[in-house]
Order: sequence, then structure tokens, then C-alpha cells
Amino acid sequence: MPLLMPVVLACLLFAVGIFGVLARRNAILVLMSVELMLNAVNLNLVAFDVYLRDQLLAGQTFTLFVITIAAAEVGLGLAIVLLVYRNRETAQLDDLHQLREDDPGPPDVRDDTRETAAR
Amino acid sequence: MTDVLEVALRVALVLGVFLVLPLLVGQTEHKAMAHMQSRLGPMYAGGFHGWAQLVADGVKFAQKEDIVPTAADRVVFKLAPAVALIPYLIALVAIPLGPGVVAQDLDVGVFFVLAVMAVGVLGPLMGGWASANKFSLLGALRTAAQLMAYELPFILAAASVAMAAGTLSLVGIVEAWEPWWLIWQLPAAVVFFVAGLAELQRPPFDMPVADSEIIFGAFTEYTGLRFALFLLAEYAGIVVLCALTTVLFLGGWHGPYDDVLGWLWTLLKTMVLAFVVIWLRVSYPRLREDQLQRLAWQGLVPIALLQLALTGVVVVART
Amino acid sequence: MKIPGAGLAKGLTVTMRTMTKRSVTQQYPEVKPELPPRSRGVIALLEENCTVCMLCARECPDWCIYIDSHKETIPAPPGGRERQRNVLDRFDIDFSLCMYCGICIEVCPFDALFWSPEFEYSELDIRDLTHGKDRLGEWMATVPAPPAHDGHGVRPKEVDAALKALDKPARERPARKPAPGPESEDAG
Amino acid sequence: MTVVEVMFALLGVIAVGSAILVVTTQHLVHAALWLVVTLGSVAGCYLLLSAEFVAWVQVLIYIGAVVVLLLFGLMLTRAPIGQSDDLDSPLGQRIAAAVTAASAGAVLVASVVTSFRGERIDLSDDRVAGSTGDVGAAVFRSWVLPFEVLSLLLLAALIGAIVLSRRDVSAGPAGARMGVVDEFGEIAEADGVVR
Repeated sequence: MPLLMPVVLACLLFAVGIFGVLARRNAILVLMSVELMLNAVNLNLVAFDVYLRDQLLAGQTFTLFVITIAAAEVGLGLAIVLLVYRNRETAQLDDLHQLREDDPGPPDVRDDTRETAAR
Repeated sequence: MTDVLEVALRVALVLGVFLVLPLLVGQTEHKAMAHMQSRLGPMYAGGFHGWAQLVADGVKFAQKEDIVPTAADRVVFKLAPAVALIPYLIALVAIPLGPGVVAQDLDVGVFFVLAVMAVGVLGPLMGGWASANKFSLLGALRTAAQLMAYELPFILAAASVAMAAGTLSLVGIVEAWEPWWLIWQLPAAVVFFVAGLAELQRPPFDMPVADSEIIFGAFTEYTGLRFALFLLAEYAGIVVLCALTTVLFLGGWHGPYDDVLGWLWTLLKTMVLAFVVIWLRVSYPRLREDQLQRLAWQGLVPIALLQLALTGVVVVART
Repeated sequence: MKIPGAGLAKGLTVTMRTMTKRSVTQQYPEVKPELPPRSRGVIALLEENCTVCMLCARECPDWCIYIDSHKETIPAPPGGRERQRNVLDRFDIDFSLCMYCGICIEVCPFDALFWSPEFEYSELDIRDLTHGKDRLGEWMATVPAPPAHDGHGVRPKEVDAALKALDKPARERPARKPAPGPESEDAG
Repeated sequence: MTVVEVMFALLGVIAVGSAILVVTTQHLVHAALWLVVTLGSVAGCYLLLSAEFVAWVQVLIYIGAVVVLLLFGLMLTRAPIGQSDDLDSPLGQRIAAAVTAASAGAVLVASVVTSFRGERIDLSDDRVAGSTGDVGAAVFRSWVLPFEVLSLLLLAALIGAIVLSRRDVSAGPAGARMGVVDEFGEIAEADGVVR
């Protein structure tokens, strides 16, 4: 098999992942796009590992590690997203700009501090 | 040409097992549960003690109207039963019946079966979300929560026996099995079986389909054949779980005259375990959500980890 | 000492023990149930005994007995005079109303009503549950024979009287055969 | 083209196609389900590259755990059935994203094509490059230190997730800010706000 096949596939997947991260507003969709990019990297690692006949199997081993880290990342990321959703009732990344300096803000942006104090 | 024939034969065998054993388990459940409740169970269909009840059920399901709710996500809704059922069919491929009687001896057998079973759980999730019904959604949420809790002890327990045998191949595990493992791997066996029951959402772990609370969970909106497929998936899941427990922990085909009767021992052990599944269903009430989570995280996971440590120590000491 | 899991094992033994016992299910259409004596299935009418006294209809708590009749004059026998008697035209019991209390049978002074254990008379139309006197008469065939007297029970007064009469010297009374109690007409 | 290459090409097309659907579909849950297809076909690619173990780990962890988690998250954030209009950024940002992605992809593809044209992966012999035994030996002989570090990282992530999702961990101002209403009460309240 030409080495180019898996490697180009990985590049394409990575590009799609970049597009997803940049173009999506929903936090969970962004997480999914990150997963796509991680998969592209994994595919690359495995392809080169097989291509080079690595005696230490570094590529596949690190693929396993990346998969593990991805699972941890999704777990943590989702915990954060759920927390944000719980407090703001939205998972849209564009709406999370309270730390921005001098934010006139659309009128429907809620003042989080006053809201919770009122509770 | 003979290769093609052999493959076809193996596939046919797996398909036959897949179609017969779940029905057998279902019929056993009908009758055993009935007698445990001082009833007789089905007595009419087929004449002798209602042996054809499930065939009749199948015919009935096939005749029913296939309804998709208006607000449902049609494609996902229709796809969900297949997603729930097919993984169990694929999982059966790797399970050995007797010495040399296996559809495909895989190097990563245990892993393969566990991975494929993990895909099967997407079915209820998809169905529950796509039904556009709040009870279905609740059922799907409960399914997801339950799966995340029980997947870990399930795999840890399987890892213990794989470690003891020094291989992930199911055939290899059975070949390495010795009777004293029954004691040595007992905690892992119990953890595996219980966690597997929870993954299948069988009572007493049937929170996700609890019919007295959320109607029928993710399957509420399903009718006719699609509903039947979900039910079949449940019983196929029982068969796969019991066969897997047999192969991993009860020594598979080991028994008297196992070079000839091996397949019989495997089937017998599987059916005994399936009976235990039914027995547990009749005996215990449904666990509450907090009890469910507590059992997984405070009971099964520590036991599985301890078992893993014990297995490691024994394996290292023996070599 | 409390063994962990003892409760779980107990639950399992209960179900297992139940499984080995005979189940209590009655396979009704194939196997007829063994009804206890004096089962209240349906009410049968012995038309000849009915004098249209209307007691049953009046005592019925939910008024489910309908009786119509007319008077008939019997031509005078030679040397006698004409007599009138009641003739039953209609005797219906609406079993959709009947609550099987059995009061009508208790109050009937002439033993025209009986309990029959037959219970298979369901209908698709509720109106068909009103049985006419012909239908009620047909049930008479299913009325079981009255149970024999309990040997330890109190003897009927008639038997006592007859026995007392038997004890007296035969010459004081004209010889008469005492009727044995249980076979007397009013036993049922 | 051998059979393996044809199958790989097919799987690649499926993977890229479903990946594009993941990032463009307007149905939240469909995105997760298309992700399953992508991950599955990437697993198939691993199998064709004879990395068996990695392939099944991919299925078990990604589809069995990660996607279930994602679906769980989607359901908890009330993914609606049907199209949602607010998944994508404004058009300008999307165009910019597309340009960025396309140029990144073009650069990457161009560079790998110039570097590795004509190179072939040798899959002719029957040796499995990633059998369980080989991978196991590699992980626990050569890479045992990263493995241990990874386990530590996982533990940290576990604790982090627990701390994030529990509300009774800190009684300080931060904990008070999060509120002490239980989850279902909170959701009911959110209902009132949104509708």
C-alpha cells in the first residue's frame, strides 16, 4: 500500500477537524472536532509505525496513549461544558465572553453575579 | 472453493446459534419465571407446554403496524434496533464452542467481544433520543449513566482472567484454564457477571427500562418488528454474556470427554448461567439509581481492582 | 452473626422452592374447576312449584326478578266449586343485575328456586343475560341433589315426633309406619 | 491496486465524508452519530494496516466510551430533535475557517506528497505489525514510564472531573456561587428561564 494513502487521509481528517473547531459554536461539537484531529494524528502514527517496522512499536504505543488521553479529555471537557450549561443555560462558546474587557454586550446577556446573588 | 464453503458453514452455524439460543433463553424465561411465581406460563402455542410461544410472538410482532412518531428523528429511530442487535451477532463469531469449534479464533478475542458489545449500547441511546418522548429520553440518559458505571468493572474483571491466562484469545484462555481458577477468579467472575447484567439492563438493573416509572425507557415508542428486534437484542445479549462468562471463568468446554462432548459442556454451562440470569430477575427488586451507582463504584470496581492485584501476584509468583 | 449476602441467598431459595412446587394455576377451559358444594353459579326455577307469591321479587335487593301472571279458573269438579289459581306468564332474572345474594332462594316458601353451580353462561350482549323461565327451567337439570343430613346435627322435629310416637305402646295409637326423616319431602 | 488498497480507499472516503458531515450537519446528535462512522472507519483503516490491537482499542474506547459520553452530554444539554440554527458561527467566521482549514490541508497534503511519493508500506508478509503480544511487550518494556505517567494523568483527570461535577466539594464562595440546588431542581428552574 502506498504510504501516501493513510497519510493523506490523516491530513484531510485533520483539515476537517480544523474547520470544525473554528466554525462551530456549540462546545460539544468543538470537542468532537478535536477528536477528529486526534484521530488524524493517530492514523499518522500508526501508518508510520507500520511503514518503518518500528521494533519498539512507538507509533502504536503512542496511539494507545493518545486514545487514553482523548478519553480523559472528553471526560473533563464534558464536565466543564455541563457546568457551564448548568450555570448559563447555554453551551454556545460565543456567549461565554464575560471576562472580555469593556463588553457592551447584547441586552440579553445575563449578569451572572447578580443572578446568583439574587438566588 | 473449500475455503468459501467452510466460511459459509461457519457463518451459517453462528447465525443458527444466534437465532436459536436467544429464543431458547426466552422460552426458558417464560416457563421458569412462571413456575417461580406459581404460574404455568404459556401452555397453548405449539401444543406441548407452549413451546412455540416465541414463534407466535414473532408472528404477532410482524403483523403489527410499524409506527414512527411524528416528531421523531426518523432515520435514527429506524436504525436504532439494528445497531442494538447486530453487535451481538458479531460478538458470537469469536466465542469458541468446543476445541476447534469456533467461527474465528481471534488474537484479541476478549477485546473484540467487549468492543463490539460496547457498540451495541448505542442502540438504546439512539432510540431513546430519537423517539421525541421524555420517557424515552430519560431511559436513554439512565442507560448512558449505567453503562459508564459498569463498563469499567466489566472490563477489569475480563482483564483479570486474561492476565491469568496470559492471552487475550478466547480459545487460549479456555486452553489455559484449570479447575482451581474457579476459586482464584471467583470475585472476577461475580463482578463480570453482575456488571454484564447491568450492561444488558436486565432486572434487577433495569432502571433504564423501569416500566413502572418510565413506561419502557428507550423502547417506549417502538412497535412491531423494531420492538421485537430490541427484545431479541436483549436475549442475544444474555446468550453472549453467559457464553462469555462460561468461556472466561467456567472453563468453556472443559468437562468429561471434552474432546468429543466439548460443545455440549459449553452449551450446558451457558444455559445454566442463562437460567441464573432469569432466576436473579425473578428474585430481586429493581435497584434505585443511587444504589446502582454505589454498587458499581464502591462495590464492583474495588473488588475488580483487588482481584486484578491478586491475579498479578499469583501469576508472577508462579512463573 | 450476620453473613453478608444471606438475604440475597434467602431470596433465591424462596423463588427456587416455589419453582419446585406445583403451580396453583387452574387450566380452566380444559380442566373444569372442582367447585365446592353449594356453589352459587346460577339460579334455577322449578316452575311447577311457583305460586306467584312474588316474595322473591319483593325481597330481591336490586330488583332483578320480573314476574307476570294471570289468574285461571279451574272448572268445578263434580260436587265441588270453582277454584282459581295463578298461572305464571313470565319469570325473568336479569343476571347482569343479580348479585348472587341468594335471598330469593331463601325466601321462596315453595322451593321453586335453587342454586345451580353452572357458571358458563356469559353472553356478548348484556340483554341476553336476562334469563326467561324456560332458560331458568333448563338449569334445573344441573341442580345437585341436596346434601345428606349431617349425622351429628340436630334431628328434624318431625323425626323426633315420629320417634316419640313409635315409643308409645302400639295399642294406644293406631298402627302407622313412621316416615324416616331424611327422605321427607321438605328436606331439600 | 490490491484488494487491501481498494478497501482502504473506500474506508478513507467514508471517513472523510462522515467527518465533513460531523462538522457541517445541523443536527447535534447526528454529528455524534456521524462521528461514530468516522471512528469506525478509522478503526477499519488500523485493521488494514495490521494494527489489530489499536483498532479494537479504538472501537472500545472511542465508540464505547467517548461517543457514549458525548451523547450523554448532548442529551444533558438538551439536544433538540431536528435542525438547530445556532450550531455554526456567523458566515464570515465560517468562510475564514474554511479557508484556514483548506490551506492547512493543502499545505499538509502537498508536503507529505512531496516527501513520501512512491514510498510503500510493506504489508506483503503475514506478520501482524500490531498483535496484542507485541504491543503489550512494547508498552511494558520500552514505554513503561510514559505509561505510568499516563496513569497519573488519568487519575488527575478523574479527580478533576469529580471536583467539577460535584457541588458540595467546597463550601467557600466558589461553592456558594455554584448554588446548592439539586440537579433536577436546577433543570426545572432553567426551564422557567428559557420558556
